[in-house]
Amino acid sequence: MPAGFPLPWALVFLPWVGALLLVALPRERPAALANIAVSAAGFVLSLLLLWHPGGTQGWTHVDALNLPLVVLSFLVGLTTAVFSLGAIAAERFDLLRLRAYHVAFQVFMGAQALALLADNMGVMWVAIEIATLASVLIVAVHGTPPAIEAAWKLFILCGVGIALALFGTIVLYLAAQPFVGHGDSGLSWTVLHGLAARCDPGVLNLAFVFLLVGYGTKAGLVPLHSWLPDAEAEGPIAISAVLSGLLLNAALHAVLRAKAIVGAHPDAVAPGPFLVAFGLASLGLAAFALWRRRDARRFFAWSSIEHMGLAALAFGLGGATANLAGLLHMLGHSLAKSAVFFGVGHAAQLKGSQKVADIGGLAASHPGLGWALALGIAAVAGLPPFALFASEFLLLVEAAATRWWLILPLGIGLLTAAAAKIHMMQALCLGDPTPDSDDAPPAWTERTTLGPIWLHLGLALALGAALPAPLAALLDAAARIPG
Amino acid sequence: MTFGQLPYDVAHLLGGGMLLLSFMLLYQRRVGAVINALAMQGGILAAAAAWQGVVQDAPQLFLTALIAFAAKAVLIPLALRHLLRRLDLHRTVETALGVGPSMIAGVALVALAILVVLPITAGVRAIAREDLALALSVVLLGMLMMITRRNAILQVVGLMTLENGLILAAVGVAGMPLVVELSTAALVMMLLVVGGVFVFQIRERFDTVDIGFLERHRGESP
Amino acid sequence: METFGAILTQVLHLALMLAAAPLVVGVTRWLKARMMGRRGASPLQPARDLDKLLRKTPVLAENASLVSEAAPYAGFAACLVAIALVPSFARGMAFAPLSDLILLAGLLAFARMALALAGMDVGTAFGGLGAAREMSFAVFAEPALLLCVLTFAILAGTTNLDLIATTIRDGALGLRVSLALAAMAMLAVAVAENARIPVDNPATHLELTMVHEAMLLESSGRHLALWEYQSALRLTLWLSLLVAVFLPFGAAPEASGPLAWAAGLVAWLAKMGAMCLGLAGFESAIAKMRVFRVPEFLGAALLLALLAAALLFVSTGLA
Amino acid sequence: MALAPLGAGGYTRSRESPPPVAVLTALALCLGVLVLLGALAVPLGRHRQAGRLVHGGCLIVALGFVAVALTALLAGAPAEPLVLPFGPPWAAARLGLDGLSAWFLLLLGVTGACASFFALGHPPGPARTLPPFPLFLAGMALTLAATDAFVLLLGFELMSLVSWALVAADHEKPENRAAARLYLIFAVLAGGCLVPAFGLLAGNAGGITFEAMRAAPPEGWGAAAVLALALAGAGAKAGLVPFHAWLPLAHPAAPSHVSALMSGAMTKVAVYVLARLLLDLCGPAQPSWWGIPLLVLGAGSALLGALRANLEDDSKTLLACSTIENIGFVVLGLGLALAFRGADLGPLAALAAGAALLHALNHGVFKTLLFLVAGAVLHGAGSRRLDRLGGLIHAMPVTAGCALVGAAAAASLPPLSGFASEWLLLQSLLAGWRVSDIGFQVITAAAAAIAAMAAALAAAAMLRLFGLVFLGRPRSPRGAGAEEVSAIERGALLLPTALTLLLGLFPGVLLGLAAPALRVLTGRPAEAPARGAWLTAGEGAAGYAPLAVALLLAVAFLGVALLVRRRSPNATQRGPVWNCGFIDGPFGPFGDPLAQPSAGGIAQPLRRMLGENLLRARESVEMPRPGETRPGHYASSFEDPSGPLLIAPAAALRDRIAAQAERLRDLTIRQCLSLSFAALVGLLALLAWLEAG
Repeated sequence: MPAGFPLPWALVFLPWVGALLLVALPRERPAALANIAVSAAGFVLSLLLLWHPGGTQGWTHVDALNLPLVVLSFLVGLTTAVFSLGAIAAERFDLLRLRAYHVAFQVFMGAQALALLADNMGVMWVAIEIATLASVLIVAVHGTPPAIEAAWKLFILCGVGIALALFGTIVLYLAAQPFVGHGDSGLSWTVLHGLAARCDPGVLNLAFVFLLVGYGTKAGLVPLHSWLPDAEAEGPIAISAVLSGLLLNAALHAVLRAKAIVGAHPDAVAPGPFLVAFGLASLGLAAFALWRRRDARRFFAWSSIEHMGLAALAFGLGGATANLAGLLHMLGHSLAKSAVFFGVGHAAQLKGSQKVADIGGLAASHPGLGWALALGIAAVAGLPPFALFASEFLLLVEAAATRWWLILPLGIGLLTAAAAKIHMMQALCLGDPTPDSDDAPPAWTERTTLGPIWLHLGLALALGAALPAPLAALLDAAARIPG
Repeated sequence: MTFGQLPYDVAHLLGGGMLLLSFMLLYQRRVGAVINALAMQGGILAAAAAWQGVVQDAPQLFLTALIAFAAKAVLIPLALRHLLRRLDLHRTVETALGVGPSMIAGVALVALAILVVLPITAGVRAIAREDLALALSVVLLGMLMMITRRNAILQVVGLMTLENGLILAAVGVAGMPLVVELSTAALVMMLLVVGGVFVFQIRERFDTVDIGFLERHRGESP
Repeated sequence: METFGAILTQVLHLALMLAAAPLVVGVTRWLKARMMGRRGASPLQPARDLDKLLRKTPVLAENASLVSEAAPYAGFAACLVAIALVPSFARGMAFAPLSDLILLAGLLAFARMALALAGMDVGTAFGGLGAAREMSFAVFAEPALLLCVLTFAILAGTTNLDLIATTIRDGALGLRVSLALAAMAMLAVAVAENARIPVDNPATHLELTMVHEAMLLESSGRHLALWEYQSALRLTLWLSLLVAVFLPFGAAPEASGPLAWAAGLVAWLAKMGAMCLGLAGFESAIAKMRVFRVPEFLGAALLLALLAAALLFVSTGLA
Repeated sequence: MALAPLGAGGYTRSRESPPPVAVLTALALCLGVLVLLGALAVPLGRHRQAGRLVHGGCLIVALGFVAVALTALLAGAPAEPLVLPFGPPWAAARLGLDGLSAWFLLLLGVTGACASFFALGHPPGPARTLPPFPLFLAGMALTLAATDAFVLLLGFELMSLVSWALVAADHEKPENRAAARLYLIFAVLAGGCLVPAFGLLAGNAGGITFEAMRAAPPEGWGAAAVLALALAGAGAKAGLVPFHAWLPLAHPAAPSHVSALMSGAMTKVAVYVLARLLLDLCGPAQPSWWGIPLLVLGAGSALLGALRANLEDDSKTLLACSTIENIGFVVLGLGLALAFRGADLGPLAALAAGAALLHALNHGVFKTLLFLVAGAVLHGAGSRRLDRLGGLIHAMPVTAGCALVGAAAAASLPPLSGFASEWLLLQSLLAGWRVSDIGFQVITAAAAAIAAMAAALAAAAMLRLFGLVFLGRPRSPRGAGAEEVSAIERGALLLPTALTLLLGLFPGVLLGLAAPALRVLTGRPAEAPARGAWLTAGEGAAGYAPLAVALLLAVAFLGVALLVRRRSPNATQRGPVWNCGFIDGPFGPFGDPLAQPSAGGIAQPLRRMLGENLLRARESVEMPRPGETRPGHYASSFEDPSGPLLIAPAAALRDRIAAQAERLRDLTIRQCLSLSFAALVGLLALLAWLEAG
């Protein structure tokens, strides 16, 4: 790789070029395979980032914080592409929808990469907007009333949120304006981070509030979460994984960048407590809302809200330990949750319904899928040996060690949520199987489902229990960035 | 530049005008009049952008001004009128919160905006501080409009106002990079919202995407 | 010499107990008969019965298992070991270090379990009923007993029966309310453990009211003899336990000579006679109570014992 | 909390470990083998020989555990932990052993060996039960080998998760599903309480390693919070009242050899965590009132468990309830040890701690034996219900003999193992008055009474179990056709039987072995309460020599038998049962089963005397009128108080809150926007306020 090679931009544009290519492909299977190929190329390219020197390069910036997130995004993108090879077989898209689906998917991947890699807050904002528009398109692709309502909700709520985020970005520049000359550097995160200590605290506070509310909406933090369950439950089967696994991470990452800037100023209002409050609200609401779910995919969408809340809470606690917990939680949640969405999606296609009542006894009727799904749900519920156990352990220990009064709400929330997930796991996997639907997907789709699931679970296990030293050092470095 | 200088006074004047128009938007009882007010606000925004272009001699701001004028003062209002005629929507404003109360709420929001901006020290030049207060008020009023009005059109208008506030803030800050790009990107979203209203033929409210047969869904109504 | 004396006293004690057991039962019966105005059988009658039973051929039910045959011996052995530990006329017998009150309770529980197993072996209704009731009574008797032991442990600093008896005889403690309460509780436990009136009626012939006898309905010949003998042993054990703890006067001290032993023996016989008299009087004075009132009876004993211990906590101000 | 002290040297993943002690390497090897077995069992689960491979491997590894534990106990525990080449992202995982963990590892090894051995001869269950079994052993061993909070909880929760898979093994039965769900939820509750407990300790210590925590013991409210959390957490896994609701449901649901492991070893692992937290990590300086909660909960568990054991009709449920009772005894011992240590009565603390350790081991062994017996009976006679069994002593003599030994030990009869530890426990309870505090004295007196009552209840329960299952006549055709189990299973039953006898005869030796563990628990080099073959108490004033007692009993038995047979030589005759002349109708091969005492009938006295007050027991008899021909009906039932008092209210509260949460969900887009707007305005107002103030 030549020294000056703009690897980040390559990561952004590869999927977009791929999108153009996918427009041209009319037929289903070739398109799906091409989709896989593009995603695979993107993944390989993203692996090169591990050897990237890092640092700012034009509008982009690579550091320990966004690097694992980017690699994870492309990994999940690849597995999702593989899964959707089997999934779209049952979706029965017409040509137009098929193209829309693939194009939007790749556009989304590119925007996701840009949102994570952007150094310029303005560019990051544009990227997240593009990602939002793409996700709106994907969610709406079915064209059924529920899908359209979900997409519309996503569009309006996130649109307003993003507008607020833009205002925050502008105010952020306003804070830095006295110290930076004209030119793009005024919106560069690295520059702002460096300048923050000299900026005016009032402006920084204002900027943080708007960025928090704006990007927090995309991160699905209560009470800004309303769009999330419908969007993740009504979109195409394969997309839920991406929405909950990647989009949320990008948004939370943006919030973290903002927190890093504001936190760098001694006199500014401490950003931590805001995040803790949002995190507790998300955990509390989601933990109890989980008990009323009759729709499997909505259930896990709500659990995404809960996990985002936990991550936000961890980052709110601040300090390297808690940040590590938060980061670990983000990564582990992406892996485990997308694995579960693969499993649940496939089960929903097998049973022809995503109501919990219609899915049951998977362990008896489809042992492979059933036990894999059970394991995945256990991972999402924070049971060992997966990454979420490690992160929740670290979070709880840190909370008890530094802010003992958090133990009670945190413990109750975690316990309630975990109990709900255990209920769901047994409802879906154990007991007497429900009948499959007549137009169940062909048998080979089970392979395209189980492969990704096991891959994700294996990685989640490695992340939680056996992380190679260099990666651990990387996470360590990342944990020190948000402050 | 400080108080009592022409560039500042003009900019301030324009900002104030936009705020005033936001209040007018809240005050109107007929949809048609609301759309007119929106068009005027768009015009003023364009003017403000242009003026800032002159002051900061930043040519790209003229581009922003041009786009703003074309889209917000001309295109979108026309589109909304057309929508109004074609879908023969209610011509009267339906409020979730009465006009009077919403005016009061608006005043409170402006007060809040000033309170928030007040502690900003003179380290930032006064112009920015004032403009920030104005822009923030416009943004908040726009959002207030979105949640206190029931007609889809009016909610779109609220969103537009919100976005106007954003652009006002953006152009107000001297030397803001990527102004054009950002404002355009924001505009694209607005256009898409309007487009969405067209496509889904949202007659009454955002929250009844009225494709005739759509029941209140929200997932798991048993 | 001393060890020899210890061993000798132990052997004598064992022989004495084996000989005395049938007599104690006989005497009690005779006294009861007298008090009720009957002539009553000779005190030796139980011994004669045992001998006769031994000579009879035992009959077992077809489906009786090894339990029915082994249990009598096991129960008897347990009672024998237990009674070997309770000092009678002399202190410091060979097994004195072993004579721990908790172990004593354990051995009695062992014998009780053997009896209950034998009762359930054939699977008859009465056997099961008797076994269930016997075990249920123990549930209330054992805590009361343990609390009495607690009282002694606080006073004497040990649960070793020999040491307790010595401490109390040396009168280092004087007369104590708590000892009196403990005595009451222990008497109640003794009554229950030996299936005497008012808990159970050893002379009943109505199966439905049986507890102890109900478990013996199926045994005959030498098995029955062993059961009868061991219940006699248990009665003797309890009486001499009460004597040893609460009326320890006159017993021969450790490492003393035959004369002291003789004196101790006389004293012991006198005290046992008194106990039999008391028992007979008690039994002929009151009537058997309903089975499900027994817990109240023993619960009262439990409370008395607890009270005794609590009084000690307060009085001796163990700080 | 500073990051660096987290784990071994924080992020500097110190790979340069000291030359690892052979013992720990062996332990790590055993763990590796178990994980490997678990992984292997997945692909070849359906293979015929898979069961042999997995269980054989587990047997060998369990024996390895025994060897490791004995080495650590005799040759002294390794000083340096073994640093593994992997671990959580913030530190490398470490394995270590000290006296306490070695003692419980010994227990785990023994029970694991017995259970695996039995499973070897048992007909193979469904394939899905194979992979979790080795992992279950591994999880427990990992918990014991942990030297920091993370590894401990990792093992702890792993143990729970895989054993959930075993409880849910035949999930076709709804009651099993419910049991599994409750089981896993309580496991999560345990974790959710233990993590903050460790967190509070770590807050003082600035690290999650045990040595750091030991160095900075908690004080005041923090310490009290740790006590409460530890009791709730470890208690929920050990089945301590009031967190016991899951235990009588979950233990019977699993395959018998797994139930044996769960009752024999897993609950003890929870007890180990409790002891580790309260007696070791919280430091020796805690006040003596710390013992009181443990005393109360322990006594409550002992009483409730023993009483329930007398009312259950299912053999395995009965055994599970008796497990609750014995856990209560162990916790009683630990509580007394805490109290005595707080009042620095060193020897008494050693006595109580010794009682706890010894009883943990003894119960582990004889409960394993009894569960295996239940499994053998289920295999041989086809049922677990007491009312379907009976008279098995004729068909299954070996099983019956082993069961008799186990039952006698569980009934704490001398000279068996149960009595030895019971003796120590009662002795330490009787010494409770030495703590000069009237409240504590009264509580110990009450606890002593309850302990004695529980022991008697246990005896009644064990008589009921053995009498109904093995004595009397068969109660069902299947039971009548019962036959003895395979040779391997018999061997697997004889192994723990022999151990029960040995442990009963040589408790002094064992206590000598447990000296390192006692040192950990009492915080000072403590002399074990034993002299040679004697158990001693009260400065040696009281003693118990099981060997001598056993000899006396044997001599007396033989002597009596000899003499009596000389006096009455005639051989026994067989005749029809007398039964006071009652003759039941000709009812198949084995008279009328209804003419025998039933499970409910045997339970009746205790149900009326205690059950009606403590367990809300009800019984109803409906007699046909004179002249009616229909049979009479007798029904009895009881309700564990933890259901209506603890679980039901929690569920109700949860549902009420969930119902409220729903109102936020069902919003129109405009209302959702209002939410966001409210959040924004609220934050801005907060900001203004903060900046103003």
